[in-house]
Amino acid sequence: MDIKKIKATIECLLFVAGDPVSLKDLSSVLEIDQVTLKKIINQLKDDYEDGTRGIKLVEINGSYQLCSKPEFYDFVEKLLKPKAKTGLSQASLETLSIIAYKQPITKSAIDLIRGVKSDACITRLLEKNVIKEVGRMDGPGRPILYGTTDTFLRLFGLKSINELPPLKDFE
Amino acid sequence: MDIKKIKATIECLLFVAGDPVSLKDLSSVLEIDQVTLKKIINQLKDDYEDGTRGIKLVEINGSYQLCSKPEFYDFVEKLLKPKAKTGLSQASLETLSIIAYKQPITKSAIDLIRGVKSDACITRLLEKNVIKEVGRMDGPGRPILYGTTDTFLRLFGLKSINELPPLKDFE
Amino acid sequence: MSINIKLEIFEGPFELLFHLIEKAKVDIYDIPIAEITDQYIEYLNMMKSLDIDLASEFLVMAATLLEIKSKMLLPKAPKNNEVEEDTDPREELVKKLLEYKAFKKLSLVLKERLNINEKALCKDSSLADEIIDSFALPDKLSIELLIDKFQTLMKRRESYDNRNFGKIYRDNFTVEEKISHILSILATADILYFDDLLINCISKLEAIMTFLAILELIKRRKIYVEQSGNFDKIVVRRR
Repeated sequence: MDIKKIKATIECLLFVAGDPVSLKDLSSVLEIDQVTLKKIINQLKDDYEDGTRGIKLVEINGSYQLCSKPEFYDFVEKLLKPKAKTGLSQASLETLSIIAYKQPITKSAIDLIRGVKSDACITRLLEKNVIKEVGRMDGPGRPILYGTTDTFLRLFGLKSINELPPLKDFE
Repeated sequence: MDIKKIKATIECLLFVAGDPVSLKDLSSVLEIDQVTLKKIINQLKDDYEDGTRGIKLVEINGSYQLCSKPEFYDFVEKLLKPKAKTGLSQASLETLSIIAYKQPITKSAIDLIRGVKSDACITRLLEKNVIKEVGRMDGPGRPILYGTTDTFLRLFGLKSINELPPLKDFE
Repeated sequence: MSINIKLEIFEGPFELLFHLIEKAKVDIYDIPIAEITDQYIEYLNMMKSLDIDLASEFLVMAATLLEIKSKMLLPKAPKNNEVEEDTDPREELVKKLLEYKAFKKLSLVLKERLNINEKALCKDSSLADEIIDSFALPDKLSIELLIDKFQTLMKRRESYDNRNFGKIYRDNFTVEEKISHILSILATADILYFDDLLINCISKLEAIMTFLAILELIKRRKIYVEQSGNFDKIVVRRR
């Protein structure tokens, strides 16, 4: 694998992971020794310093993570602030609507619909008390089933779950 | 703001948002008219085609989103073991392609084309969120009409439904 | 004549027909209907003898094939009017078969696209959630802030009350009354200062009722309260 492709793969891995990934894990996935890999990562770090990049590579305790450059924070705030009224990101709202319409539903079924992991959203919705565990599905691993709570109904001004508008009204 | 900085800001915004961001929202956050912005985004899209990048910029129904390049999927799988496979059967794909071209369409119209009942396929496609109910047909029984979703566009790498290859080409 | 097909399960009658047509290596526009019909029915019989349930669509197609076969055997009716065109009895079936075939090919193209694009993964958007959290003033926090502020104001009131000792006030304010009072102010004014609302209360009880009304309105999501800086005035707005 040439150095360009290695850099691209690292970017891809860090992007999808979201969380910090250790040098050790990167090294074993890419099958490149840690010393060489570290050199490449340091090069990559410099690449991100280019003025056209909005993200950067940070090192935390021997792990690496992509994060947004702080100088653009004002724009981020401008984009996300209108969404702060519900205190839920678009992703969490999406997850919530899937749960509302398809309850009871497992996490993996939600992941499949959204095409992305929903762990963080589910944790957040549980914290906000708009969803709850409603049981477990029969079958291997007995995965948790989620459903909406009374808080959800109150928050969205619904008397009961049957009052949800039919799905076609969306979009 | 120079073009470099605009590109960096767009990257930053899309990175933070995770979900698709509409051209409209980007335009109002950056205070750049949509026509100019669209040109810059298209340039940025090309920038990502560079061999050192592991992510790319995709357009779905007038919204933009960053996602990982599929060619690095094997590495992602090795690191994170994500559940990405949609697992649609040939029959479901057939049903889906009929819906994609003939939407809005009723179940019985699909059955007629396939020569066989499509109930199970439709249920599965609804579950995977690639199709949705888009309304009801006037007439006896007011049958449900089905159409495709944005998830469909994303999974099949289409900007909009107009990008589907013409059916004529397959006759 | 025996047909030579593996025991395959076909999704529907069209699939079976395609299989037979391909096997016979014939032109789809000129299907030897008698031959194909026989093979089709033979297949159905074989499935039946193996006790395999066949969907009713297979039987409907068998009937259609037999109908076409019989039409083709009939001598052509003399043309007695212009509306009755000399149509091929196979035409309708061929049209359907071709349409189905087009979608079948298309679905293979879609499958390829899916195989590539489902491997393009999006990012977990917890980052956006974290940022949103940082500027969304959660109701819990703002209520603590409000209680704090309320207590400070009440202390100030107490000294004020002492100076007005001896006066008689109306003492029967209710939360509901205060709620409609606040909402009526906000119906015309865009904002309302928390301090002003409390300072203007005549009695401690009225201030408490006003405060409870504010909490209730926050809970009902009718209003929200915000403070731009640490020592700025707390502003009440309609949601």
